[in-house]
Amino acid sequence: MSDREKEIEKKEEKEIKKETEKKEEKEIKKEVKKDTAEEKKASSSSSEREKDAQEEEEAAPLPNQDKLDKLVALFKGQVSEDAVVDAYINELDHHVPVVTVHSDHLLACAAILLSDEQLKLNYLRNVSGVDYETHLEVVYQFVSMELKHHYVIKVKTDRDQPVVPSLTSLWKTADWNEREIYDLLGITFTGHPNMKRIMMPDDWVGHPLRKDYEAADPEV
Amino acid sequence: MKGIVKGLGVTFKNITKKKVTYAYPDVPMNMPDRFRGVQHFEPDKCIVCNQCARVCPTDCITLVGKQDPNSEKKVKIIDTYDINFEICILCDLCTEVCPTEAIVMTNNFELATYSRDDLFKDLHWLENNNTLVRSENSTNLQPKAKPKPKPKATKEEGVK
Amino acid sequence: MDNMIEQLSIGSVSLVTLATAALLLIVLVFVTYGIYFERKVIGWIQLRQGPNRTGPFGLLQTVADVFKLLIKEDTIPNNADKTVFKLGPIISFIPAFVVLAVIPYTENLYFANLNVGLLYYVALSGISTIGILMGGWASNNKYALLGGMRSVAQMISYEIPLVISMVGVILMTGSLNMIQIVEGQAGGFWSWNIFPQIVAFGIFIIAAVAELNRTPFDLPEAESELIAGYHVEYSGFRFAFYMLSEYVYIYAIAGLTTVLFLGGWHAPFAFLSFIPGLIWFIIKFCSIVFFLFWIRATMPRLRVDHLMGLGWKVLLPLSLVNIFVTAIVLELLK
Amino acid sequence: MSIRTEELLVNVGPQHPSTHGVFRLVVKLDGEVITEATPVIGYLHRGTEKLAENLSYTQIIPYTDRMDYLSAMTNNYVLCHAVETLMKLEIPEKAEYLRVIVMELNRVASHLVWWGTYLLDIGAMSPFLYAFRDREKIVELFNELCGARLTYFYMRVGGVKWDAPPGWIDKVKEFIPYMRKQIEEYEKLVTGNEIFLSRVKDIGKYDSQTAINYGLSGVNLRSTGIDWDLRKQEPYSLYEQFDFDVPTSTDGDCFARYRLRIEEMKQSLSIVEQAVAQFPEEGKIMAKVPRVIRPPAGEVYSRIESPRGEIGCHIVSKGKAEPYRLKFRRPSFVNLQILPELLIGETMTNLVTIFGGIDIVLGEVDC
Repeated sequence: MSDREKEIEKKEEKEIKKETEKKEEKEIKKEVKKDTAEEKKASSSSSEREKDAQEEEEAAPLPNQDKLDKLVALFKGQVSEDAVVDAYINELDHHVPVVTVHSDHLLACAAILLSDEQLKLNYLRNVSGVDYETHLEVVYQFVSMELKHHYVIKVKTDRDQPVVPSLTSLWKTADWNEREIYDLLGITFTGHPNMKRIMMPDDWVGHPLRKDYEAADPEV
Repeated sequence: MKGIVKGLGVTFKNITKKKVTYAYPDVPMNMPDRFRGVQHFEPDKCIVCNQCARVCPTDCITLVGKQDPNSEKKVKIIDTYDINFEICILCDLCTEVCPTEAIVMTNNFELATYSRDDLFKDLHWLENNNTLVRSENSTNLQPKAKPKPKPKATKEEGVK
Repeated sequence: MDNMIEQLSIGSVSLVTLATAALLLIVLVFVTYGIYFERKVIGWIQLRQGPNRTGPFGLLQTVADVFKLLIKEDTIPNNADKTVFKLGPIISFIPAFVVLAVIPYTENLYFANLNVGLLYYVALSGISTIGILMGGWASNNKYALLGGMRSVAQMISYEIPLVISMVGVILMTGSLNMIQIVEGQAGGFWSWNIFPQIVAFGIFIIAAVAELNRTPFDLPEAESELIAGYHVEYSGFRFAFYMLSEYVYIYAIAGLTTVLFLGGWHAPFAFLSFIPGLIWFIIKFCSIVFFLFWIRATMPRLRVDHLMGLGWKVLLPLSLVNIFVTAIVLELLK
Repeated sequence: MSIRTEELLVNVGPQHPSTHGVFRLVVKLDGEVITEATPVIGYLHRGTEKLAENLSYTQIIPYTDRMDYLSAMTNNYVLCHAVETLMKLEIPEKAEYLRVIVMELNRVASHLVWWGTYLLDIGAMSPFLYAFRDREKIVELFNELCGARLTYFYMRVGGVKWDAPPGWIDKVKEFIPYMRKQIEEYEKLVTGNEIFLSRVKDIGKYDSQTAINYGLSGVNLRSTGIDWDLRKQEPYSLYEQFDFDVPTSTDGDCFARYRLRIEEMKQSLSIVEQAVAQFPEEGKIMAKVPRVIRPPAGEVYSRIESPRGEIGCHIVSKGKAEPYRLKFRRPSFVNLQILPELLIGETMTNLVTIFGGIDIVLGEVDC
């Protein structure tokens, strides 16, 4: 009995210590990877995922890379050279092309997304704001219902004076989503018709989803 | 008119159908075995590992251990164990992580009370709440039966 | 003057008073068990038991409910028009009772044998609307106001087809006297007014349900839109008055339908006439009441504009046509 | 002579029988006609997204139960699916079958609640109780499976918590024909009713362009003729294996949405039927998952089709046990935005019809 308890106690200590924990986890991860790989090989079905995984290993050009390049070229060509801040493929999320746009050019870029024949991203499925402590970011998820492809556009903004142009004029979806981000993260969307708090009371102090937010009453 | 008459037919037919209401407070409800009710706690089995308190999504469990007077080694036994049922969401995670099955689920669910203070359940209350324990755990409920924790319970099966 | 006083001897006055008290009691018992019956029927339709906790089979449920209402605190909203607020329930309650006087139960059992019985009924029942509007207005609540307005619009619109649909019956009998109307329907169910006047009967039932503010015409108190409509601010015994008058009207309308269209106390077949007339009356009466509860359990609610359209554009022309046809047919058959 | 008239400002909610929770709608009425409508939400805001930043992934799952409390299974799934995508986990087949079965049953249960409450809004009382009688059967099935009737907490990252108890699959098999019969009865009771039709036909109409622009999803989108169901468009779990239709309509009114939900119930039943028929008796219900779930650093947006539309989960992970940022795309929240536009010029009565037709759950709107 006591031995077992000791074991468990030790385990607890281990867990608290980060380094050991990491090691342990890495081991498990390796195990998992091996297992899944084996299982995959064993199973006759050659899913797309497997293909993707193989391609990654071979360092071949990522799927959707061409889409990403086209989009970046489009932005650079039609809007401005410095419209695109960053562009990459998010391998973890079904290789979705991600383009970080400069907030000054967001509206122009968004208009292209909506109107371009090759893109036709008419459906804004989600808008989320993220606080990265160094900066704030707004992530737009677009999908085209006709062409059935998915793009992600990001905008970075300053943490002290966060301002991003509003997309309400193009997609009405953005309306409440932007209000929610304003409410919880404090990003002001210029051009929004009704930039008011939506979740919290109007007289609330602070923006709760900021990482440095401290509740007025920690008990609540 | 046809639709209205059809609808009247449906409702008329239902007059004689068997009623589906429960006679609940008069006839107790029998919940299935897996039902997540109020926990039962067995102090003897507890090894004060604190896992239940840490895994709780709402932080409703508080426990304090003390040095076992009968043992010279550094063995802790439970001193106080409280669950605040004001915020407990009966999610089953505490019983899932418990390596010794000291805390297990029962089928009792009647927590309604007149005062919020009554929702703060302590060790003795939880110990006495020993009826209708989930059958996979109740085998260990026999008095003095030694707890048989699965040897690897803490390693990988944390999340079953 | 002296003559009259002589006629109103102490004995006859007390007899009338007693009879009135008895009627009131009967109506109250009906209301109590009407509500109970409604809850039971709707419960059964909805696969529930209905009230079954207070008293045997829940028989005392309504009694307990009414008692609770009577001992509740009497609240009047701060900004309400207090006089009108208090007057509302009374004004809607009194006519509901008064109209009962002219309904004959059998050839001998009635309270007033008025020559203009039908007219009396129609004239008085219209007053209740004012009570509802007063309640809705005086509550100083927006929902109550909307409910009161809807109620007035609805009641006025449906009063007209209701009355005009009765005219067919009056034409057939040639009298406004209720007893004579029933006498005119003697001799088997085929001579009841429901068959020659089937159109009028349909209009009458629809308009009556609308007059009663019951589903599918319960717009004045549509709980999913207006919470409780005109009586949203009422509680305690004032609310009980509104509630009572609503159920007393069910009693009145069911009685009226029986008298006008279903041959009153007459048996449907001659060989069944050994059963007393009162029983026949009660059977017919109860089936009407059941029908009202049944449609309540089935129907969704109408929309205000549809309701108005139905009243003015469908029921009114139809009932007018019905009068013409009845008149022509009667003239031809003469 | 002119009569002085005034617009009536009415607060519909936060406590109102037809707002289905704590939702407030400030409407300006001209008589009974709405001239302006402003929705006010946030009364049920619990800060799930903030709480999640300090919780491990397993601990967040019970919180998702409480978002869309009428279909907790899909909420469970969207979070698990997001984490599984990040970790590239392969889920055992049996677990996926169980997930599909419970998600589709939950869709039926959720639509039943909608059907009952919608008819209650419109003024019919009995359908509400009939719907709850049949929903009860599903809830009982869930209770037996995972020990709760509303907040299931059934799925875990990598699989499901419980295997089907003995006899459970047979009970589901029995349930399907029963439910089909019940749906027929529902249609008899309501769908043909002329009063009901006059209440819902041509009410709350909008076209597909508006729907897309507002980002509507689920039935609200499909009622305008757009064939967009994530189960077909971006298949997840095992949906590719099943044969089912996505009902659409081009009417775009409340009646179209009513019909589609009824049709969806039938389709869901057929999916459950197929899943139960193919259900593997043997197999694991849990993938190999490390004790502490630490997805790699990265970002993922996973989305699935909940009864109300596209529910999404955007996770920003920094490789820790807790998410750095967790955002839920709640279909009710997005769908509700169109409400003020639909209400202008409608009457108080239509307010209830239109609002109910959107089918929102306040727990999800406020999150």
